Amino acid sequence: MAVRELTYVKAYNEALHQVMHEDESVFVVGEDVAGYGGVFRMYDGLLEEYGARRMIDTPISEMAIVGLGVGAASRGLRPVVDIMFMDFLAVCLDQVVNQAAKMKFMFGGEVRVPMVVTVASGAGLSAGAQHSQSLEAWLAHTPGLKVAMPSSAHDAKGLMVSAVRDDNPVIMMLNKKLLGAKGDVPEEIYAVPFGEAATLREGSDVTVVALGRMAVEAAAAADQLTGEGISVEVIDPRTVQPLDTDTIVASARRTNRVVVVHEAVTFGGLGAEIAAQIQDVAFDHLDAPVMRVGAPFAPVPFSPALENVYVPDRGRIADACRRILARG
Amino acid sequence: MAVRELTYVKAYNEALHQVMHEDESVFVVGEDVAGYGGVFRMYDGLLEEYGARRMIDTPISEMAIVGLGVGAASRGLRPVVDIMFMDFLAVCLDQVVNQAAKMKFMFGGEVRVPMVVTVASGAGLSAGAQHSQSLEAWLAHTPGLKVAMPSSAHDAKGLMVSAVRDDNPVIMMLNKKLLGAKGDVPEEIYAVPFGEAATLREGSDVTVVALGRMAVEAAAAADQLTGEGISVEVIDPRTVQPLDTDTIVASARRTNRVVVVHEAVTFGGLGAEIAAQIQDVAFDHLDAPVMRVGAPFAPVPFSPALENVYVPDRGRIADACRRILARG
Amino acid sequence: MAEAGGTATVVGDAPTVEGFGAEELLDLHRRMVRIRVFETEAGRLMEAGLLPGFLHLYVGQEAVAAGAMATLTDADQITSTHRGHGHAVAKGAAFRPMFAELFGRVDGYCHGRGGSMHINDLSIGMLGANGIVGAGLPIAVGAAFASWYRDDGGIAMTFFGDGASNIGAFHEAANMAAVLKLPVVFVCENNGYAEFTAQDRHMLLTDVADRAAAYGMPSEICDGMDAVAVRLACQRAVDRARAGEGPTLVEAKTYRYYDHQGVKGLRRPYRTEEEVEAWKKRDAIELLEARAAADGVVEAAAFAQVWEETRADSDDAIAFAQASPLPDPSTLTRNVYSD
Amino acid sequence: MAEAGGTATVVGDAPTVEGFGAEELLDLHRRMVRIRVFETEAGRLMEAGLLPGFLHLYVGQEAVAAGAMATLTDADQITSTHRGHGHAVAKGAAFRPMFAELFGRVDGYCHGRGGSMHINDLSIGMLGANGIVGAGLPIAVGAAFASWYRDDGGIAMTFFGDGASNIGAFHEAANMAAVLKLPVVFVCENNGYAEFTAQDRHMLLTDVADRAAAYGMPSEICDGMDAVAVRLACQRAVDRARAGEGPTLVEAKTYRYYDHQGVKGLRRPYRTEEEVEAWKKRDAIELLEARAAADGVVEAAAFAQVWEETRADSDDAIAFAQASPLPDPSTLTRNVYSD
Ligand SMILES: Cc1ncc(C[n+]2csc(CCOP(=O)(O)OP(=O)(O)O)c2C)c(N)n1
Ligand SMILES: Cc1ncc(C[n+]2csc(CCOP(=O)(O)OP(=O)(O)O)c2C)c(N)n1
Ligand SMILES: [Mg+2]
Ligand SMILES: [Mg+2]
Repeated sequence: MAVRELTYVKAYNEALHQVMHEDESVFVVGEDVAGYGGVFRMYDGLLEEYGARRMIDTPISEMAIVGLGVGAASRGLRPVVDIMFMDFLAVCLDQVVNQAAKMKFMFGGEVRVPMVVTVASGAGLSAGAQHSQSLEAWLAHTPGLKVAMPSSAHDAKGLMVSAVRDDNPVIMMLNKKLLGAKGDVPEEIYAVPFGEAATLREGSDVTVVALGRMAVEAAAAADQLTGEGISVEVIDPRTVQPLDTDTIVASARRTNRVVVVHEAVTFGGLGAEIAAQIQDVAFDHLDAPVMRVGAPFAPVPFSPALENVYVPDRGRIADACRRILARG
Repeated sequence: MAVRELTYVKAYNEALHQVMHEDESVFVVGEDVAGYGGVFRMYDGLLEEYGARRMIDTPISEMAIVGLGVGAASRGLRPVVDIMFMDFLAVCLDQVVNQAAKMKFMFGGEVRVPMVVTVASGAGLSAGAQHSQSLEAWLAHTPGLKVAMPSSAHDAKGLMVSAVRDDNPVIMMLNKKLLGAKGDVPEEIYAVPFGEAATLREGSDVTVVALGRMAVEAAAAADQLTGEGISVEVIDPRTVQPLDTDTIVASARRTNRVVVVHEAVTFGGLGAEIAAQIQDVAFDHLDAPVMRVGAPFAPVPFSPALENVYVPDRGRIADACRRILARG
Repeated sequence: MAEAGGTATVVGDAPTVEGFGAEELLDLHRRMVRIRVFETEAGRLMEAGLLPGFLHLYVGQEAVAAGAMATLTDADQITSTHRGHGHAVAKGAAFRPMFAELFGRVDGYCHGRGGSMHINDLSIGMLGANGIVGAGLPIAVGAAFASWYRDDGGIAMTFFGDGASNIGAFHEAANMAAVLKLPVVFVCENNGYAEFTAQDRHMLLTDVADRAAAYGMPSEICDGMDAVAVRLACQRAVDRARAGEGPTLVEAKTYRYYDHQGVKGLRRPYRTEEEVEAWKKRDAIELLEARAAADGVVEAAAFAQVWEETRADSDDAIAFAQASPLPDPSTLTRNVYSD
Repeated sequence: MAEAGGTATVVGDAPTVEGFGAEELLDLHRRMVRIRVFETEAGRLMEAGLLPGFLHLYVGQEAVAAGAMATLTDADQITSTHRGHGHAVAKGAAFRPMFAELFGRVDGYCHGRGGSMHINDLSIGMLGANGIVGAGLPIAVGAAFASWYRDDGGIAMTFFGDGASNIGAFHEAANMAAVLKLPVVFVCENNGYAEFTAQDRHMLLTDVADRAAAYGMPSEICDGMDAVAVRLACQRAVDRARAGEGPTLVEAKTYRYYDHQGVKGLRRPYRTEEEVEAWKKRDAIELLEARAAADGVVEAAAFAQVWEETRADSDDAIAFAQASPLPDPSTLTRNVYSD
């Protein structure tokens, strides 16, 4: 299989080119996705290739955009709904959590809602408090939704292919700071299955479970710590709903020490869910409490001077590993 | 101080009568809150006593209702915004989480947003998937918000008094199934401070931390278990943001076993946050993993036959206590 | 029909049954009677404490669902509201699974998972009632989009109340449908109240239809107590949609006889007995029966038979529903996801 | 002014400066020039890579903010948008804390916490820019409610774009203000585009003002390149608000010279150079200077002095901002809550 380097955003874009070619029921709807190709260039070339029937520009009406997706999906189409910044989910959450997520269950099972909602998440670009959030904790807490958080170009493509083929509403979180990150991507279409974590580094001293872009930082921290003789296993769940608890727990049982990392604020973040599950099933294997590394309890600050310390990075992750190992 | 029995909803209503008398800047806005007194009778008598200037009926426009509260609060008034069912926060969440919650921080500190958003939460009334949710996990994960979950008539009044006097946006979660529950309530105005848990039962074998209505179930389970010679300590955090970790941890250090209970689905619920904190700071004191009791990962079902097993109750809580004690 | 913006009022001077044969009249009549009987029985069962949960009854508004649904096929899609039984019944939903759902039984349309506010039947294009005011509108726009995308000739129709016309989702859905020129009909059932708030206290306009102009959308007002008038107005809108001319807003002036929720008025009076009685004098079913009899198009016996058959159907369905088993708790977490 | 529903178009045939004295003209001129200089400099700094984050520049639309703000006092409240610098400057915000905020420094209006999209100054009634399209509208309705509640004679004015008129929050806020008859003025800055989507692709109406009728709200259209016309139209709306006659929608037809974000057009062209040039021929500042000179109300020297003073102020502020310290990380979690 031919593999070459692509950026994360181009890999996502290639997934769309290929699934739209493969399945005529796939279409894209959102603000400036067609004529402009998306504000992050996620949809470049799709209008030219698939035309205005399958690439729909809309007014600024997120509730109606997602609702259009819900209605079209319930009729058997496969909408890819673009909501630009994840923070904007707050203006259309009803259609996501009360309609799309619950429809199948509360209708009695007949309906399917194969919709993908793509959002750009994450901090680090001085975009401010309303354009930088990581809200996966809200969505993973909502039965009926699936949530993907690719950390590489390879997964951006593979998870998107799975998301579009999935018969459930899927939130596809693309990390803004990773859009230009390059990685090896196979040319042909392939799917990265949901609920299967990736082990980015194998190690024996401590396990770091890191979400989205934090997986990249964790891998860097692991490489750095190798030099200090610390062997770190890095696990990227890739999807947080479903969550691959088995892989995480198996690793915890081997290393006996776990650090969980995400961009979202620590309090109430998914790090808590992962920590709670680990201590529950691997209680007797833990030599130290599961440690959480996340953002402090504050909105995302604008000034780089503050944002740089707000968002966790390889340095803070490495420190956490050293601290958890320092503990008896 | 004269104390008498009042229902939970009347206690909340009395708090409003008294704070509106005490502070002329307090007003109530929402759908059918004035002329009808609220669909749950929360606002009975307030129109008669305080008039149409301070009791505002609105169109069905939740985004504008909360926005009106945000704007009025930023100008120094103290709005009490009624959003009826907690599930409806999904149609107005932007004004709650992106505006009210973040305004002070992102504006640089000058502004204050002393707004209360009252919602009826919880399952058990066959109200269906869109009228029964407990979404405290979303809100407690949002820096800038405070979240109160009264479990008794006494706290419904005392926490509401604190909520209205607080200079921050507060989400006041009234449990639908507790509205008619009676309890002793002092006549005069009093405040139950935020961030101070209540110990409903003292015990030495196991600690049960239970949110909202689950605290009532936990107390009942504790009384039942006393008969079996099991001594259960029951802690009701009363507010989940801020969360009284000290009281919870102190109890965990004494009993060495903790069960956390809430109505919300277990995955991603605040039980995870509480469990994560306990294992972090009381690791060496735990004889067993922190156990979580919550709803299964599904929307709230309509049929009582399903809803009764969906929502945790005293029976499931008692079982959890027995199981955690059975463990070595 | 009015041009984009303008609205043609036909309330009061409703067309007679001229041009409508016995078959069409009996069709409208049957749809209305089925709603009336179903809702009256549901109300009775609730008063008797036999039904769990909330119940928003449609009694009084039958002409709207009947007239509107008479213009659709099973391939056409509708989205409904919290007050959705009438729409489901008029679209062709069966009594047995409807009553079974109200009782929370396995044979219900949602197998007991949804309840009154989530009744749906994909086989007849009923995309569901909805517990969130206004939420059905964008979904209908999506269903219309699917027909446009597939060019399958189908259309979507969405029902909403006067109160719902104040929520953001209505605004966004109407504008989206207009801009994309989708085959959807917005039917506003203006019964004068949003819960317990009279229309003049939740909007300054008399006619919700006037809001269509904000989207460059044509609109029409019809007598919501006259099934024939509703059918004629909706037919014009449906024809436009099928012809690819885009969405239309049809406002039907109607009234609910029962309380917002349940049957009897609770607590504070928010409307007068006189007002209720005045509307009942123009009862849609009586109006149709009287007119048809006067014009001699349909014999009284035919109408009587409809009532009889419907009551029998309802009695059978209630018995069926009460005999239907409760859902098995071990199946609780089924159908959260499709696999 | 037009009755509820109707709209009075005055675009093109703008009133001359008659009736406006030198003081008023220079006031409008100064507000516009301050915006033009601030935004041009901000754009230059961004191009030079000196500013973090996004930058939505107001250049081209100066007449709207200047004309509108000239009708308000510091006690009146405004809410703004992602394109908010112009509103802040015209309302009286100082250059030093504005530039300092763009640089993310402690002396910024948000002490470096907010950035371009959250600049605010409560002391002059600037309730903040906003990163969420449409979110400022309900907040302004709340600010107007506070003035109504206290009967303090104040009003609120909220700015939004053509694109924002399609979002639910606009609909809900407008209807709420109309029903509660609150003292608020809705100023739509119609620059013909929502990001890269032309108006005719996001709505079917030519005039956003026509949407006011849906709320029983009067509206007026004015030439958004003519500060005098904007001031006159806004004054009529402000007078209505202060007189307790409720909200008004004022639509100003205008244009942004720079790209949606930043200065230079990115990637795909979505509008023609000809279109941009055509609008620049009607530049608001040149228009005012030429007219005033022609009518002999203000001497060229006076205008020149405004430019000079403003440039000096800007140079000083940029130096101040760059010298301002970065926020101390140890203060990161301050002001999340009020105590
Ligand atoms: C978003 C939302 N807000 C409020 C409610 C509560 N509610 C249910 S029905 C209703 C009134 C609806 O009025 P209208 O649209 O006129 O329909 P009608 O009840 O008159 O048929 C309200 C406020 C809700 N279900 N959803
Ligand atoms: C709810 C929401 N949706 C989308 C965006 C992204 N966005 C920022 S500005 C903008 C266009 C706004 O157009 P308009 O209201 O006409 O204002 P203009 O930019 O022309 O001044 C969009 C879509 C946003 N910030 N918030
Ligand atoms: Mg109504
Ligand atoms: Mg614009």
